[in-house]
Amino acid sequence: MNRSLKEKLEATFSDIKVAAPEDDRMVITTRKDAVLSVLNFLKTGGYQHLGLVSCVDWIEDNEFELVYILSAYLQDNYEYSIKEKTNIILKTRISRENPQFMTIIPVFANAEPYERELHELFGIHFEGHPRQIPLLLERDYSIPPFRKDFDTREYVKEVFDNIPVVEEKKK
Amino acid sequence: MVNPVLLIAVPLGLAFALPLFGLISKRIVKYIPVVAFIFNFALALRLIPDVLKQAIVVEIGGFPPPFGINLVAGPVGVLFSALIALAGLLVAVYALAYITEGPKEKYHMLYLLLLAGATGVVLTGDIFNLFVFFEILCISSYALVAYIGDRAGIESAIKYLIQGAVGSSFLLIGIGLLYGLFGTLNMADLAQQIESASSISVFVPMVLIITGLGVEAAIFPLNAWLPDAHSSAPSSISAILSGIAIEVGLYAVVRVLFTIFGATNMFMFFAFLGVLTLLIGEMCAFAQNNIKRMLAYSSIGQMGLIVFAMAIATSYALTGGLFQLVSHTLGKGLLFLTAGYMIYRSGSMEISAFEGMGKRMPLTSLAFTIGAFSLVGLPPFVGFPSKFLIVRAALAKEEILFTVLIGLVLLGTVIEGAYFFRVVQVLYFKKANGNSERKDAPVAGLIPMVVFVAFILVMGIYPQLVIEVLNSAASELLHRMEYIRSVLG
Amino acid sequence: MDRNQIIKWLKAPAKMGHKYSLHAIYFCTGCGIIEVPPVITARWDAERFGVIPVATPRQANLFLITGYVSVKTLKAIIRTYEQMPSPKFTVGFGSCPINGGMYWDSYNTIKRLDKYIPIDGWIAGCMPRPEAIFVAVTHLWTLIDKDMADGYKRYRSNYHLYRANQEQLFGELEWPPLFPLEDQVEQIA
Amino acid sequence: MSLELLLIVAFGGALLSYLFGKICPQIRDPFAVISSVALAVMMAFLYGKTMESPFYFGFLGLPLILRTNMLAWFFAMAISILGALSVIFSWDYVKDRERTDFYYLMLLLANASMLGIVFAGDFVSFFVFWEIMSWSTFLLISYNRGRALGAGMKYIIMSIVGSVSMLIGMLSLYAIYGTLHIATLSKLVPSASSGYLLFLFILFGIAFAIKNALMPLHTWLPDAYAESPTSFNGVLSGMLTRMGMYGFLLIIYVIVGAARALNLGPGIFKFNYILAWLGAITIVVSTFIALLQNDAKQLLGWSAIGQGGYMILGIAFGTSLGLAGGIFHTLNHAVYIVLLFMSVGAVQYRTGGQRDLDSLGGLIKRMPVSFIGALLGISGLIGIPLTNGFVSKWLIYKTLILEGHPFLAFAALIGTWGCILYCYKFVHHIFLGQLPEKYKMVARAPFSMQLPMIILSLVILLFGILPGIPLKVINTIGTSFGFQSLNVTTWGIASETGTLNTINIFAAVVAACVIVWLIFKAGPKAVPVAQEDTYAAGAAIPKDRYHYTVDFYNPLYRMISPYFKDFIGGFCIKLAGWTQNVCHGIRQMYTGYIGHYVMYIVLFLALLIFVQLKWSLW
Amino acid sequence: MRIVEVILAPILALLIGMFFLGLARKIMARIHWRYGPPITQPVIDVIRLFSQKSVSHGNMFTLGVLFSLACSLVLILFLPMGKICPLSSSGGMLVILYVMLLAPFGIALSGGEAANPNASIGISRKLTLALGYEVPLLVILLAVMTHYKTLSIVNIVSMQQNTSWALTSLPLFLSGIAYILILPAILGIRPFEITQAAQEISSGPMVEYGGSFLALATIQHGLNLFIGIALFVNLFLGGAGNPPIFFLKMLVVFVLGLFINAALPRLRIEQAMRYLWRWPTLIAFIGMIIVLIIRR
Repeated sequence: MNRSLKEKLEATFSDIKVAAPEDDRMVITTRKDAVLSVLNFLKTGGYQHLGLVSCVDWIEDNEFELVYILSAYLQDNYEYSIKEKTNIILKTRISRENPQFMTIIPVFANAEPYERELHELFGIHFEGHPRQIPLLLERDYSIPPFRKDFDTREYVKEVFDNIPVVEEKKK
Repeated sequence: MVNPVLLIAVPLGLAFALPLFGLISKRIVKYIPVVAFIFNFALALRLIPDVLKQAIVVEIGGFPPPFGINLVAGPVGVLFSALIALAGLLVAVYALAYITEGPKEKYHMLYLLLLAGATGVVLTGDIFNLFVFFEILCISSYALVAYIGDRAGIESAIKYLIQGAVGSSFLLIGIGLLYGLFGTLNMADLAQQIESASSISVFVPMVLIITGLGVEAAIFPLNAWLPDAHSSAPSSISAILSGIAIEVGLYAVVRVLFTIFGATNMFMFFAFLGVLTLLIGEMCAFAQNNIKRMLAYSSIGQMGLIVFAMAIATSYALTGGLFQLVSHTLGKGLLFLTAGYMIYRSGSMEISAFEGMGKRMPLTSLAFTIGAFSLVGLPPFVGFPSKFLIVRAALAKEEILFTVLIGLVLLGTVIEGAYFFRVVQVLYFKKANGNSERKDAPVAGLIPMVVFVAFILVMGIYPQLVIEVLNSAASELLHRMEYIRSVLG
Repeated sequence: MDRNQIIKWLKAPAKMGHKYSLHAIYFCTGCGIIEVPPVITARWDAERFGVIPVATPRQANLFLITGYVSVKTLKAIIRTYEQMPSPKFTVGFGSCPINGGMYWDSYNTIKRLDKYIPIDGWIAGCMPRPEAIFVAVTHLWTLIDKDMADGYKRYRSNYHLYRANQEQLFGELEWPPLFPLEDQVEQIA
Repeated sequence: MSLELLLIVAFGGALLSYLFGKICPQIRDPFAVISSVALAVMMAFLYGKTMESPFYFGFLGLPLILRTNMLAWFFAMAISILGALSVIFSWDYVKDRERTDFYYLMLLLANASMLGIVFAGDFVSFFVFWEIMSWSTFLLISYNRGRALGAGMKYIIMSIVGSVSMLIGMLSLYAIYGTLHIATLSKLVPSASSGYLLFLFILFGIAFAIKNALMPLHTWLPDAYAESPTSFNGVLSGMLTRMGMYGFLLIIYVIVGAARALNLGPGIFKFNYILAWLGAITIVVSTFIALLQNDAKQLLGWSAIGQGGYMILGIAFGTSLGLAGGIFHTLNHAVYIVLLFMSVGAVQYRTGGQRDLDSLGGLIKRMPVSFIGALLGISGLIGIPLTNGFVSKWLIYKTLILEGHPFLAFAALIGTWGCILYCYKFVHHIFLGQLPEKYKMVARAPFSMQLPMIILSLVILLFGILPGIPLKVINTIGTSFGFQSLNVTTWGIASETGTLNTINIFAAVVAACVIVWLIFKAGPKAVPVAQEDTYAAGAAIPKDRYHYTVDFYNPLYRMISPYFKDFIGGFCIKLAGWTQNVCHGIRQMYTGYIGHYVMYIVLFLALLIFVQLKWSLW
Repeated sequence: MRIVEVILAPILALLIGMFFLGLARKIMARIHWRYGPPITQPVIDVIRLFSQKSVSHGNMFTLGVLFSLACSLVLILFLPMGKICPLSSSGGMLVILYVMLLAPFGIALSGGEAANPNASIGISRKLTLALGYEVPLLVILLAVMTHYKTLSIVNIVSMQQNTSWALTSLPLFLSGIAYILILPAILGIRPFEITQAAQEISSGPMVEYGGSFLALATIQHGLNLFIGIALFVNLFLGGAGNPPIFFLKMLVVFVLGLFINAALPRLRIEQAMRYLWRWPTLIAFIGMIIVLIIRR
């Protein structure tokens, strides 16, 4: 496991927990406002590639958990890169009532569609995001569909089943 | 039969009488040159018909020709004096409204002296007398160039003075050598005895005289004073300098070459020199963006063309050369007069400052355009028949060399067309920034322009009007023997 | 297959023409499109029956809606259907267009396709095999023969209903209605 | 109906319209139109007359003579008709622009001077009218300020070079033969030595090649066509550029006589070979450069250069068929290039001066008449069988093939195919495809613009289907040059080596169209649909971004653009820059320091004396 | 007799064209190791298309298709088919050359009106390809015309009757080879199918052609096949005394050509242009030079 990166992280950042559930994955949990600095640190440390930005809806703790998955492109010529691949999973918690978070486009430009999707499906607003417009869905939803409290069956009954079948007029 | 001497005497007399008139009342002073040249022009026109038949020889002080000073009023002389009178008159009328500040009597006196000297050079039959009148002409033009008291004016006047002085000294030395050799100063007598002397002893005075006169006639290496002098003189004076002074210098060179020395073998050299002057003049004009310097260089170019025409030395060529000289006087005079008011209106001599002048001063711009088109040699204007005659003469020689030379000459015309059309485009096709309301030149300025344009158009469309005077003038220059016989009898 | 009977050709050329020259538009709507390439290539060769894929709706008269239809794809399907020249037939592939299939409770897929565009034939199965497609084609022949494949006529006569359903689903539509809506009400097919 | 009266009406009309413009502007336009139409009608009465009369004696002992024969009448007729149509066209085009009096004066002056050139009986009046035409065109090209000044300057310098070389040629004729009267010259000149004839052809050739935009001397044309006002373009491109052709005809066929003129010079470098190969190169190179342009008028300019090559090919071989082809092509080209410029003008008038091909589109829906004009114009330009372009090209190809010059014929045919590509690009970018948002409410072209277009379109079809009408006139021109006449029938030319029969083609095409229309009518009626309802794989049409125009023939561009840049244009600009530097260099000689000036004088003196002493040259 | 010929020739050409289209699809299927549609499938398609109510984008859209089909019909009147040659004496090869360009030009105009970039890209490819194959084609035709010193195609055919076929005669052998190399490009089949590439630009200019327009376009494509091959047979294979032998020769040429080209993938337009302007043009120029040498 990347011993040196773990110590380095704990040394530089105060409120940070670094765990390694499996040999090729390292889970880092930080506070909301430390995310950008950690991402910058990791990026300069060789983890150039932002794999995915996703979100977990902890409805009981009334929180969203944003998950950033990073991996290293170039194996050999970086300080913390090791022979076997390590994916980093950075987690942070934000409140569920008014889901606000700052965008990470200045650090990883390719986060733009991911954040747009999160905005559409979870209703998280990212300040500084250039285009928070609908990406996948056609209709607008009262509760963003991916949230746990969104009842799909109810929605289907209310939207699709109300549309009448086109009866053929009997000649 | 009125005596040609009056042509010189009247302006000379009035020039010296001018301060007296000045005492009586300041205002009438500026009308005196106008009166003088009306008289001169009328007299010259009167003389032309009977001069065509037989040249009038006038003895001054009763001494017969080889001894006393005499005037020879042949077709050439009368033609030139008519031209001088016409240009002088028009520029004098122009000066009524143009010359407002500065010592006006001095201006008018020097103006009269200058033109009297010019007429004298043209009419005299005696080389020393030629030198005297030549000096009058030069000195009064030095003074007039410095008329505007600014730094550029004085500096270029001094340059002109130094070069003129060098030239005149060579001229004097040449005349002295000739006098030492032949003991006579009369042109006809000199022409008679010239064959008897050895070639080198005649060659040195000839070269000295030609260089001396050449300085004034703006031939290539000698004309370095011209651009500064013409551009810093007041426009009316630069019109006279370009229109009359250079032509008279050129007349003197031609007279000396053709009648006195009859140096036919020098013509090839002068042909090359003419083409060289033309090309250099046109190229320098192309590289200018100050309007008056451009016109000055273009005068050098035109002089080169006339020298080339004279150097072909056939009757067509000389007629063409003289016609080109007349058309240059008219064209260049008109251009300088119009440029004067345009500079006055736009405040600077840069061509870029003339943008949209076609809207602000329509008549003046139209006159400028006609003058430009005439100098380039476009058909309905006087430049076309003169260039037509020169090209015909060059090609009539049927030598490869002359075809090549006329090719170069016409290359010069292309460059000339380029820079004149560039100015016409600036006048008409550029938007006028700043005040663009219509305010044309004053009436006194417009009259000479209209008369020039009239002459250009009339002579352009109907050249027969002037052609027989030119033919007889050409034949007088060509046939030395008649000249000698007519003077010495 | 009565393709070679000349009398039939002379009696009803249009019907016979439609039967034996079904140009299917090559428009992949859902997961079913993976079945179409084997159908048109060497092993099952749909060209034997005159069925070839064509690039644009203008040139087609058969529209295969293969697999589930998401809300966004429905817009493209409606526009393509309306761009096809008038005697046109649609065949729904698999169970999803019939009643939503395994996405019966998904918020983003259409449950019954024939609420929005008329369907002439259905092929059941969660991705029917190529033989099923040929069964559908032959079934379509019989429908054409009996003039029952009149999806385009139904669309023409009940256009205001279809249009209403579409607007109910999408809100305001970008393209103008295909047929003028006002004289629809008393229009008999 | 003497010629002097004609010229007085022409020049008088110009000056009077200028004065009327000053006094009361509203009667200037009708007056201009009436005077030019009257001129055209008077010209028609001159058919068949050949007369000659001196009209002015005052010029340096040389009588200025006006004469007319079939060739002069043919060109004069074309000039006056196209001039009248252009004046009608510019009625609306120039209505609300500034300085319209100046515009009308120069337009009518250009027309009048062209008539003067054609009727000139001797070289002095030919040269005088040629110069007036040059500087009136110069003033008109630089009419709309800005970039037009550069174009005007380029034009005037090249035309001065041309007229200067013509002046030398003309005066060498005068020096040797003592007269400039064309009729007597045509008797004397053929007997001249071939060296002198070559010298003459070079000089006159330069002047006429510049005006006719043959390849190495063509650089002025694209900018002049692009920058001059479009209504003047009709006159400029129609007949003004073809004065070069008239000049070539005059020199080769009238003055020197075809037999003597065309096989001048040794073996392969015969004059007609050089002329033909220049024409062929002009066609190919300018056609491919026209492909690369995306400014409508530049494109038409380059195509005009190309078509000039066809005319030269026609007259280069001195056979009666080739001559007929060359002259007929001159007329045809004039007709359809004027039509094309008028359609561009109409589009510019309605879209506020837009001539960039990439930002137009779909105007067929708003301006159908201009589209029909453009369509017939390009079909004439390509030479589609039922148009006049086809007949003249057929004649030219027939001469080339039967004279045994397959490579020249190949170059000409390639020119036609390149012409199809850029003609289609021209029509597609302006009229077909998606109509942009901002031109949705564009109105039709005004009637004064549509009338000339309709007339010219009918002329294209008429001469295409019944070529006999113009060919009969051209045949008389051919016989006047001493060729045996072709048996011209109303529908084409019948000869054993291949007859052209346009009536059969016309009948066949009409029959085929009727049959196909009937088949089409059998099927159900097609439903008209808006431009938004087109295939976009089910997606909505993006506004204003669904019209493919930029880099239209991209693969072709990549293959030909390195070879078909305008090298000669680049060379001319370098030459201008070089002369500028040389001039500045020479001006440095006048250093402004008096010591140098005096040194010059003394050096001059010393040099003279030294040379005399050393070699005693003088 | 001429009237019969004028009516008979287009009908024959139409039938042969349709037969060629059906044959092409059948052979292509057989090469793909599948049964393929019946030979009469194109006729069925045409009947079906005529019964569909299509869409028109404006007058030029309609007229363009009609004009191009009419020009193809007119062109057939100029081509001798065995003894039948209705309009032999009104213009000869040059008219054929020029009318040959009318069909693509008509389709281009109507495609342009369809306001669809796919159509415009298709047309720009079609015209570039036309320029591509015209370069060698023109050299070949000029070589034939200069060799036989005549403009009319009927003379060329009759000259070949008494002497040997042009293909086998020494000077024109290379020109014949060059013609064969560019034949697929003229016909617009397999390797040069760039203009109607269904996958890339959804069948190019025909993207908006509905019912009867598509029918006319298919007929025009059939006629195009007929014209391309008939020209080759007339110029190089001596163009037979009576029609049946003429059609036999055409069949042989078509089938052989089809076998070669069915195996080739579709070329990109740059590759097609580079190919067309390199080998066939070289061979054609050499052929021309040989003709000139022999002619001197």
